[in-house]
Amino acid sequence: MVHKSIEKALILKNQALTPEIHEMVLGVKTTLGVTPGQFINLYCKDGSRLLPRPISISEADEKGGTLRLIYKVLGKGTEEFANLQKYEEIDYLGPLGKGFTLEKDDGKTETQETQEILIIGGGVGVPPLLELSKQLKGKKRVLLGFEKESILIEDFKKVATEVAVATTTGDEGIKGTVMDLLEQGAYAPKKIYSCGPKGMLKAVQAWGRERNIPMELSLEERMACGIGACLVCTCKTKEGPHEEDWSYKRVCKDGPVFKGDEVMFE
Amino acid sequence: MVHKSIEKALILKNQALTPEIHEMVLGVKTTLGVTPGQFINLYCKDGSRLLPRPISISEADEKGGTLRLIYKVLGKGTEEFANLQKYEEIDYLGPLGKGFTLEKDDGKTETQETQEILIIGGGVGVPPLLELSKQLKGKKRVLLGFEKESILIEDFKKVATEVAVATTTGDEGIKGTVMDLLEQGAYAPKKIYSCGPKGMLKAVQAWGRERNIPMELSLEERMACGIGACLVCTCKTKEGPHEEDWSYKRVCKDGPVFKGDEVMFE
Amino acid sequence: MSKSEKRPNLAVKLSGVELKNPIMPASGTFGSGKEFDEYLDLNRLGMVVTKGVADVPWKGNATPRVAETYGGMLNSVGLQNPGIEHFIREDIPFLQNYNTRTMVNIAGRSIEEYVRVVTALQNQPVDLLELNISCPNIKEGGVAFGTDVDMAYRVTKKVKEASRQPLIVKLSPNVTDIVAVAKACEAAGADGISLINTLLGMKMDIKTRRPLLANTFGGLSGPAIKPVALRMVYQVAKEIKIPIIGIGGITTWEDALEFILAGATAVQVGTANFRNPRVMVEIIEGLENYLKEENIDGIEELIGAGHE
Amino acid sequence: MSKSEKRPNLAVKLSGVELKNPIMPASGTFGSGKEFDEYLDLNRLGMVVTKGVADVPWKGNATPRVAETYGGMLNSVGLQNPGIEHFIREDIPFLQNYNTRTMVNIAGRSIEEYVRVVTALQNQPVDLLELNISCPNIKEGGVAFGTDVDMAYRVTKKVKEASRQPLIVKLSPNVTDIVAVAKACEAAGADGISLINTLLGMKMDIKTRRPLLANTFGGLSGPAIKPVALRMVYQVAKEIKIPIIGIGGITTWEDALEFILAGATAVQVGTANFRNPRVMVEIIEGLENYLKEENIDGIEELIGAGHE
Ligand SMILES: Cc1cc2nc3c(=O)[nH]c(=O)nc-3n(C[C@H](O)[C@H](O)[C@H](O)COP(=O)(O)OP(=O)(O)OC[C@H]3O[C@@H](n4cnc5c(N)ncnc54)[C@H](O)[C@@H]3O)c2cc1C
Ligand SMILES: Cc1cc2nc3c(=O)[nH]c(=O)nc-3n(C[C@H](O)[C@H](O)[C@H](O)COP(=O)(O)OP(=O)(O)OC[C@H]3O[C@@H](n4cnc5c(N)ncnc54)[C@H](O)[C@@H]3O)c2cc1C
Ligand SMILES: Cc1cc2nc3c(=O)[nH]c(=O)nc-3n(C[C@H](O)[C@H](O)[C@H](O)COP(=O)(O)O)c2cc1C
Ligand SMILES: Cc1cc2nc3c(=O)[nH]c(=O)nc-3n(C[C@H](O)[C@H](O)[C@H](O)COP(=O)(O)O)c2cc1C
Ligand code: FES
Ligand code: FES
Repeated sequence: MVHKSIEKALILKNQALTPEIHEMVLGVKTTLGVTPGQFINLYCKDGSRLLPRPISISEADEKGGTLRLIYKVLGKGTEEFANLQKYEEIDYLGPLGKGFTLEKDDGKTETQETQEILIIGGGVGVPPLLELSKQLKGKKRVLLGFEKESILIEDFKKVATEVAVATTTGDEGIKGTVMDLLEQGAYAPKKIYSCGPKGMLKAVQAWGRERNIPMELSLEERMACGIGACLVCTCKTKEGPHEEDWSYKRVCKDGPVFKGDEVMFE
Repeated sequence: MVHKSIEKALILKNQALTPEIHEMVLGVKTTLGVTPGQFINLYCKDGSRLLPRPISISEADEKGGTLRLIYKVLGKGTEEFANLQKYEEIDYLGPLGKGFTLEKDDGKTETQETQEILIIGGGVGVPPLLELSKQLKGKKRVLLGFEKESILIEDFKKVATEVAVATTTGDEGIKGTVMDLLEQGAYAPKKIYSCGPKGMLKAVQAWGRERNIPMELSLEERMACGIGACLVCTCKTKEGPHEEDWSYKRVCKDGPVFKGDEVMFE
Repeated sequence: MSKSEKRPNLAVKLSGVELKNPIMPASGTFGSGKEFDEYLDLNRLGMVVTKGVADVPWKGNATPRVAETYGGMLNSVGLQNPGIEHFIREDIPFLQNYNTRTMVNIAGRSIEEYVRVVTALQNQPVDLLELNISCPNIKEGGVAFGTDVDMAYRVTKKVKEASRQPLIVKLSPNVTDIVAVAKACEAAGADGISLINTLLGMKMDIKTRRPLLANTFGGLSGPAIKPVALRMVYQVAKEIKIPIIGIGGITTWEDALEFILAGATAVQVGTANFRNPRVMVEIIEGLENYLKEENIDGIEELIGAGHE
Repeated sequence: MSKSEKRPNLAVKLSGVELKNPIMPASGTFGSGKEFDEYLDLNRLGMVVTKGVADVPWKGNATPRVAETYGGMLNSVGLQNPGIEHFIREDIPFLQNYNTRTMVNIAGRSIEEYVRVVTALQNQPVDLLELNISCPNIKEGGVAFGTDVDMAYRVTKKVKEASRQPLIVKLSPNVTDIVAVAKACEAAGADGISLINTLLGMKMDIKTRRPLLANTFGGLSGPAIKPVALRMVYQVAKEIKIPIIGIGGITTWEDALEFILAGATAVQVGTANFRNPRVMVEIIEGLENYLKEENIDGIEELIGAGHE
């Protein structure tokens, strides 16, 4: 049996999209088996930072053998990433986690050419929705929320039926959040896919639940191993009809993508 | 008052002289005030290694503004140094410590053109003796001992009257140690300068003491601050005529060069 | 390696159980092995040590449960586990597929809870038990068993009586006198001592100005704690006769060797698995090379060799 | 900075003594200040804390006295110092040249020795005393004062009686219950608590297969220990009323802020000085910027703000 291990990727691009958000393109051995919504563990070079950083795969180009990552410079680790130069190497592990469902259990595709699909993203939850949008079939309406500056809009426009933007500051699109977009549009989707901050996901969940729409939500939680072994990255999930029927699932292994009615937000 | 601080040096050269011994040339703002026998604190980039590495200044070129370092790859820190590339920057502090005496207390030069001077080095104790050999006046006879491969011989030949080599393996020069060279030659120096492993220094001290020759010995000890504050780098020194009259001095600040009769080896 | 060359002998005997080598995962960092199956051959390990299991399912603490620290990490998982029944049904059969020793780590809040778990394991194919007495929330006296000499004695004695397998007691480093606790466990019949569990620590989130972990405090692990762990192994090795499993920050074969020289018969690798899921195999290979290069027949010669 | 802009107020009051800012060196990492004079303006510091001084000269331990560890270091200096007479003759006059507060760290092996030192300092221009009760080799009972609640109480009480200056007691982290020790010192009249001294650790030299430090064990310091130090400050701050000086791994202004949020009135910087002799000035500037950006009038508002 061949065992998986940490791989070396070649940095083909590493540049700022906005002052805070950077794009990194990695040349990898293979992108086979990547599902939209999966992530990789990216390792810091500085030995004082032990834990891998989970970063979602924003695009996976099978032919080119590249992974595209979009990341926000938040702390020391992402700051280190932002300072890496083209053609430097970086260690990674993955793809990891359970991505979005593209096929039904019976092997048929989950969404059809004619279906209305709603894809809702916020902040650095936006990137993994790009590969998803590429691979899904159907009428894909994409609602994206940002603080001030948008990212990836042109990329989404290439693959989606409609792209609407909201920013908190009003600098781009409407002034407000994706929930405002949602309330203002007359959407009646057959399925919702969403990734973003907890508050947003919670609101999306409530909106979809009211309308009885199947949903897939991608969560984020602080991680250590990223492979399901340490149990630090759990989220509360429903296990039955009663309030007390819940358990902790692992965002890294059982997720990051969960069924919409499964996730329990505080 | 202008305060000293950590400076950035530009690596102008970094190459292996032997599989274990490397040479690094640093472009620095100024080499003013460097005395032969002084060292610099060289900082690791990896944050898991906190303490600076003390490395002796092997040559200081005032005009070129360069410091030449010769270092042995021993552990993780020096391994990191060996992997640095030309034109990368590295942090350093210094020059630090008390070097060899070139002038007497009355301001006259310590050694004269006609005097016999013996300079004895072993292993990575050899490098600081190069700048010393350049600056000293007199008939400079240099005895160098190595494990298997010599370093810097050609450099010493340019500035010394005589250079003799011993290696433990016999691969170069005589098979043996500098003590064998010392016993075989008919040396009657007016002063001895030495730097190398403790065992060697102890033997040199005994030889010189028997003959009542003034000596300066450069010691090595594990350090933390390198600037005299933490007291981890001490060596035993005589403080009076009696056995019990000793105290600990700081190798980094009171040394690394000590008067030969001061140092007490175990 | 040519066939004629002698393979260095990494085998050790731990509390009566033969291990092919002294390397095993630290409890709670390796799941029950399943999650690492993709990354390494479980048969290479000296033993598999499973995550802590209690008599009934525990839900653990709220998130965030992890914080990175300089050279280490804090966790406040709170011993989340699905309970012994589930463990026996799901995990033991999985481990039976491998030709490797198994040690089950036991969690509990009272002596009775511990005893229930080891009783349930009496007829199971498990080689060793590791009693975790460093859990900060337990019934008696409100202090962890592991931080009180008398309680450490009592719980060890009771659990030992109920165990069919040799019993290793895993101690907390958050004590004034680790030797006293270790001696109490030895006197109570422990077959070995695991040293150390995590150091109690915390981190502030300067953005929210509140503790970063939902649980305020967490257990510090990783290379940062290695010097403390090694010191405790060295101190305890001088004073007890039963074997010691060294734990704390082990990341390289050199780290493992330091613990063996200090007196550990075997070592566990925890946090390092999170950075490199294959690290244990690399440590085993590193030790093999070392023995070869130093011409040492067997690693058992080195156990405690660092004491004069 | 334009003149009209208000300078952020870093001043704190520590046991009755006004400090211009809460940043000071940790004892033993700064000599008596002289060695750092070339690297920074001593007047910038909240206070200078001198290396431990005993009643008579101590020679300290054999070398090697230092070992680097992952994210930290071990030292076994053994409180080498030239004695109180020499200190009063040489170091105090030097510090008199600066407009900065002074705290003298007191070393001793018995109550009498401690008392002799503070008595000698009674009429000296010294603002505060820091009593180091974490020395592992002392007369009574063979246990450090700092690891026993009753002894901590007794030594604090006696030394306090002899001190003219406010007395800060510096505690050892190598204990099961740091809160109990801190409370005992408070009850005995201490004016403040310093937390923490080093964790006891060790390192093996795999080349010689022996402990690397001549003294076998050493004190672990540096960023590696920060989570443990911070936890102790947080725990103790909840339970005592006298101020706390936070110590342990502080390297950046963010680290300093974490300790202040956890309840420290001031903080000491130790090991970080060895990597960057100007680090304390950088920390002070970092805190100033933070207050400005967050629009906070004075840093005193943040002391203990991390508790709910
Ligand atoms: C499944 C998953 C996918 C993600 N995908 C992306 C992405 O595509 N783009 C992106 O910008 N960010 C993404 N994140 C968040 C990203 O992992 C963190 O922003 C990053 O780890 C911060 O590292 P740092 O060293 O800069 O911050 P520091 O605060 O210095 O990190 C310290 C520790 O905290 C962890 N941490 C800090 N913030 C977060 C966070 N928000 N989420 C998880 N861990 C955190 C770090 O991993 C590290 O262990 C994702 C997170 C998860 C769990
Ligand atoms: C004044 C002085 C001048 C020196 N000049 C030279 C020189 O010109 N060329 C050269 O090759 N070496 C020199 N050395 C030795 C050099 O400092 C060490 O070899 C180096 O620090 C090893 O670092 P490392 O990270 O590779 O080893 P590691 O063993 O990984 O280092 C771990 C720690 O131990 C310390 N350490 C380990 N070995 C030594 C040692 N032999 N001496 C001092 N500290 C040690 C390191 O500084 C570090 O803090 C000098 C030492 C001193 C004290
Ligand atoms: C995420 C995590 C979970 C842990 N769970 C357990 C556990 O269930 N039982 C136990 O005895 N120790 C547990 N530990 C402690 C480890 O087994 C080990 O003692 C500690 O992490 C020190 O080793 P390390 O530095 O190699 O990680 C856990 C540690 C971590 C990091
Ligand atoms: C080399 C060295 C010497 C020390 N000497 C003393 C001392 O004399 N008195 C004392 O109370 N603490 C002493 N300490 C402990 C420090 O003051 C401080 O408590 C400890 O190092 C933790 O802080 P840090 O992690 O910032 O270094 C010493 C520490 C070091 C590293
Ligand atoms: S990060 Fe370890 S289980 Fe998810
Ligand atoms: S290394 Fe600190 S005094 Fe010499």
